[in-house]
Amino acid sequence: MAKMWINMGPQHPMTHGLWNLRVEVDGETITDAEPVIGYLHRGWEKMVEDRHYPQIIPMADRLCYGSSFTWSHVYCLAAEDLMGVEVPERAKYIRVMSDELQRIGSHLMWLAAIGPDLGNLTIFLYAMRERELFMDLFQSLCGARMTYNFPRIGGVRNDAPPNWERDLVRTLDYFEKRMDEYEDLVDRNSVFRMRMVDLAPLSAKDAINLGVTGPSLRGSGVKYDVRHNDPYEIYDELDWHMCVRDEGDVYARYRVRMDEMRMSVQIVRECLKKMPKSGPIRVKPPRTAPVGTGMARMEDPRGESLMYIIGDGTDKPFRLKVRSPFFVTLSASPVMLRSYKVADVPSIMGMLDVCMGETDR
Amino acid sequence: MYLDLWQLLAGLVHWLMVDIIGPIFGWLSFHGIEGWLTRPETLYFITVILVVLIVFVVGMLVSITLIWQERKMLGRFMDRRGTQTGPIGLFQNFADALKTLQKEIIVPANADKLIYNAAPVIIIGTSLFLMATIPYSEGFYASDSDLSLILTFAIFSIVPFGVLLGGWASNNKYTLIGGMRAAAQLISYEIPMLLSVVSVVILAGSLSLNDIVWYQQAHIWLFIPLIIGFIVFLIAMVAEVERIPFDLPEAEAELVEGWGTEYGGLRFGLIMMSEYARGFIGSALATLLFLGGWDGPFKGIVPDGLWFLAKVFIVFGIFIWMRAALPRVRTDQILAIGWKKLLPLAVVNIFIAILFKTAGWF
Amino acid sequence: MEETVTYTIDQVKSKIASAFPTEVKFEDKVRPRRLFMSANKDALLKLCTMLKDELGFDHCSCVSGVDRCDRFQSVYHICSCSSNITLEIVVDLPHDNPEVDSVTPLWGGANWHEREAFDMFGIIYKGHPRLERLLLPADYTFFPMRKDCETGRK
Amino acid sequence: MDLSAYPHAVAMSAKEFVDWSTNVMDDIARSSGAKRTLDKVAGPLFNWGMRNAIYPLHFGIACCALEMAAASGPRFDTERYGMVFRSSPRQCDVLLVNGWVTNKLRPALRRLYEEMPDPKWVVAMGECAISGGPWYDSYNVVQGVDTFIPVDIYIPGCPPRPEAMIDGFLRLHQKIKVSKLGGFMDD
Repeated sequence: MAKMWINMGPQHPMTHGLWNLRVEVDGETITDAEPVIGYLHRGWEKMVEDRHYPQIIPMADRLCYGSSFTWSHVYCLAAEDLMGVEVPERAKYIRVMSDELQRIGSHLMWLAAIGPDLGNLTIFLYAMRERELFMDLFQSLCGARMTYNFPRIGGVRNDAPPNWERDLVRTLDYFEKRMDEYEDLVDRNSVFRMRMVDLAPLSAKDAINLGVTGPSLRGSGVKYDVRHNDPYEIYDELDWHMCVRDEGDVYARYRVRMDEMRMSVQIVRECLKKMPKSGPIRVKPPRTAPVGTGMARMEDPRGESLMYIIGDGTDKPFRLKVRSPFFVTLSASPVMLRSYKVADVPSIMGMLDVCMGETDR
Repeated sequence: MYLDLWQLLAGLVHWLMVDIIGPIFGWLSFHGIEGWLTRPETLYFITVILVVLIVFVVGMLVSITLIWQERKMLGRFMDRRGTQTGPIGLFQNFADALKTLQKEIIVPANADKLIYNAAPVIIIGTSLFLMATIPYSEGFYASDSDLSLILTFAIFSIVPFGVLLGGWASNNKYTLIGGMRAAAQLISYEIPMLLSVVSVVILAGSLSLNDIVWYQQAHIWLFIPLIIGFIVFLIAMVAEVERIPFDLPEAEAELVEGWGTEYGGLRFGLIMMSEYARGFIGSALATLLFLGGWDGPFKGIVPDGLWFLAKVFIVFGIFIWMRAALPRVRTDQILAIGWKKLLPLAVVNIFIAILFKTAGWF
Repeated sequence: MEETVTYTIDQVKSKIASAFPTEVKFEDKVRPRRLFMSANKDALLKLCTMLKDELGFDHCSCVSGVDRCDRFQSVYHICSCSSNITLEIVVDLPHDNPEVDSVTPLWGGANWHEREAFDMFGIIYKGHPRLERLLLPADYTFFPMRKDCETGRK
Repeated sequence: MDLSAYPHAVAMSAKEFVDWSTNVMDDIARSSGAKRTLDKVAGPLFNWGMRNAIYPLHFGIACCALEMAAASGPRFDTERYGMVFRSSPRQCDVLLVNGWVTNKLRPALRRLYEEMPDPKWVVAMGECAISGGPWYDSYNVVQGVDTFIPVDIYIPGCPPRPEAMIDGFLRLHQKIKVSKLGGFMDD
């Protein structure tokens, strides 16, 4: 067959969102690739210039619906940096715990998505089953399944409901057992390993130069985690370690995410132990922001997220720039895709954890 | 205990024609018609039509039940309930069929219309044709040729041709790649499959499916001596009927719906149907060749056909289990498995069969 | 990985100040692990080359465009994985001719950020491998993030 | 001789003959009441089949796509209602618009709708698809999917829960039932 360009998307089972991957194939081998994005672009950054500071929190939730908490969190961090607000201790713990729960939920969504990518629907359903448990936890904490509107500038909206911690511990216990089940299903399955090992390796140098962050970067052996390198909230007081693999291939990225889920469980357990039992959960932020800039970085489930706010003394931000991790990771995807097979496209792209809402903004 | 379909229907037709309808025409003084109706050729013709009809209906019912089995079993493997339409979800397939009947028929504007329309006919026709060669029990079959095994596999391997034609004629890049994959995969898995069947033929000494089952009834179920061949046959059969982990031609993740992307409505429904019909034929062949066909304990009480169907459902259950547990392999890997693993194993299996035959153990 | 040299904020600051005495101005805002500065647009590429090659700033986190009404700004957030420092470099660009050197040859991660800034503000990054519309349809004629671009239902 | 009474006596092309015979058969079926009877008997059956085998398009746009995925998960399991997500629009009945539609997406979505065979339905899931939702002042978001394709069912919520989505589909069942689709008296 001659070379031809194939449009994978906007409607394609591989996309997990809405984008278009143009691949040039020679028979079954990919010779070039070009992601086309912007199908979800709604002008988020322009719209928030017309919103008051607290009104942006629910908008930030809808940046990435897979991990909405982390996005409203990073927005609150940036706004607090701009306004100079100090968050109470208990609120920090609640935020970190929610962050980690959201990370598990998001990674479960990713795990669910790679199942059909690799051709197995069972993982999808197993991961969705456990994701519901974490959604239930969020539901009792925030009242919503996906878009929480929970953090506030200067704290969180409400305290944990009674018995929430008990439910949390139960869920985590149950979930750890289920993690073993996933590893039985995937890691000990030679066909899965056949599809993932030695696929699309990315060297540490390339990965960091291309701006790849998060689990995909740590899968390439770079020890870089914003929670560790630039700790926010209370991460420097907690006892945890980064999950790094050296291989750099798809399997390493998979392993890093699976390890991160276990690590998140450990962090949540530790938070539960160290959390002050009572105390204020919110301070009142000023209505208007001072003239100046605020910036916050944090470790989103997909990588490093960054928000950069410019305040002009009014109650609306002058400019709010979002650095979305998958946006940059996606720009690196042609490097990973070249010289592999068409059948590898879903596994390589799915392993990067696609979220288009934050990418297109 | 078995039902001799041919004898039963021949008797029925004879009674109906010679004793009831014929005399009625005779009483009406249409003696020509009576004479024509009671001729043995007419009786045989009607019998053949009835037999084919019954075998076809039974085959389709079994295929539909396989779809239901897949949906329910897959649901259970995946920790959910599966379809619920009708009692325990049995009517879901009928709903699907009735729906596809009502859908608009779309032929893509740039498709090669003749071939686009002909490809499903080839696929569905050959899949249904296969039902004629499968014996359900000693007397329940549509045809019992001496060469039924060869006939079966010959028809079985026409489908990739139709898939390739359909994929090409749809004028879509996904279907083209899917069709190419189908051709490459099915051709390369034909060889290990046929080689593993050759070992059965060597031991049984016949090319008739009925004879092979009789041989197994008399001696031993062939999967015991030829376990390697059985495994090779099962794996190759999974590839032949395009099921996960070898469903590359319709790999949903990268090629939207594979070679059938452009087929909608009734054609889509019939293609789905024919896939499960092929699944049924595949499991039936595994049953007949290796698992003793309709052989089973309690021969006096349980009808033969039930043993056969039970084994078919068990073999298909293995296919479903594979689907629930395994992901899809890649194009290069599937060819590597076929040529580098299955082919040598199949050859080894033939040597084992020859060894057994010359040693005279079976 | 090869041996990693770590720098403190003061070391980074003094090195930059000695190499670029006039082009780079530091701001007096103090945050842990952060360094704020503004640079002349002509010195940007040299500054970035030095940052990458000598000081080990290997990760370009973000490139943002800002419309300050009278001028454009291109804001770079550059991190060092080994020293754990985040730099914020603000580059002022004239409103009528917003052109600046691209840092994509240095950090591949800046590629789409610069394309997005071009898409939204019309800032031209010289030396960018492919400066085209990224998020918006290719036939749009306006730059929506500019402050003078009225959009939406007000 | 009035040939119109004996149309078969006139030389006809094959197509004309087929048309003519179809019309004659249709007239006979209609005047004898056979068609009405068939409608009474088979219509509900076909309608039942249509209702219980709705295949939505596997097309995730935004937030609601995750709830769509959750609805097909073990807890909600839309396959109980015969809903199977298919990836090819040729094999689908329902276009589930689960998110905001941007100007860049609009032609693609319109084309997906055109590619689906009749009878087809459109379900707008979530505020964004219904009216633009939180992006009401965006320069790039189409304010409601019903501005360019006909929508049958609206499922409000931001995002709607999976129960709400299933409820929407059950309402679609009702809509199909009331529409008497599947009968032969379609004219």
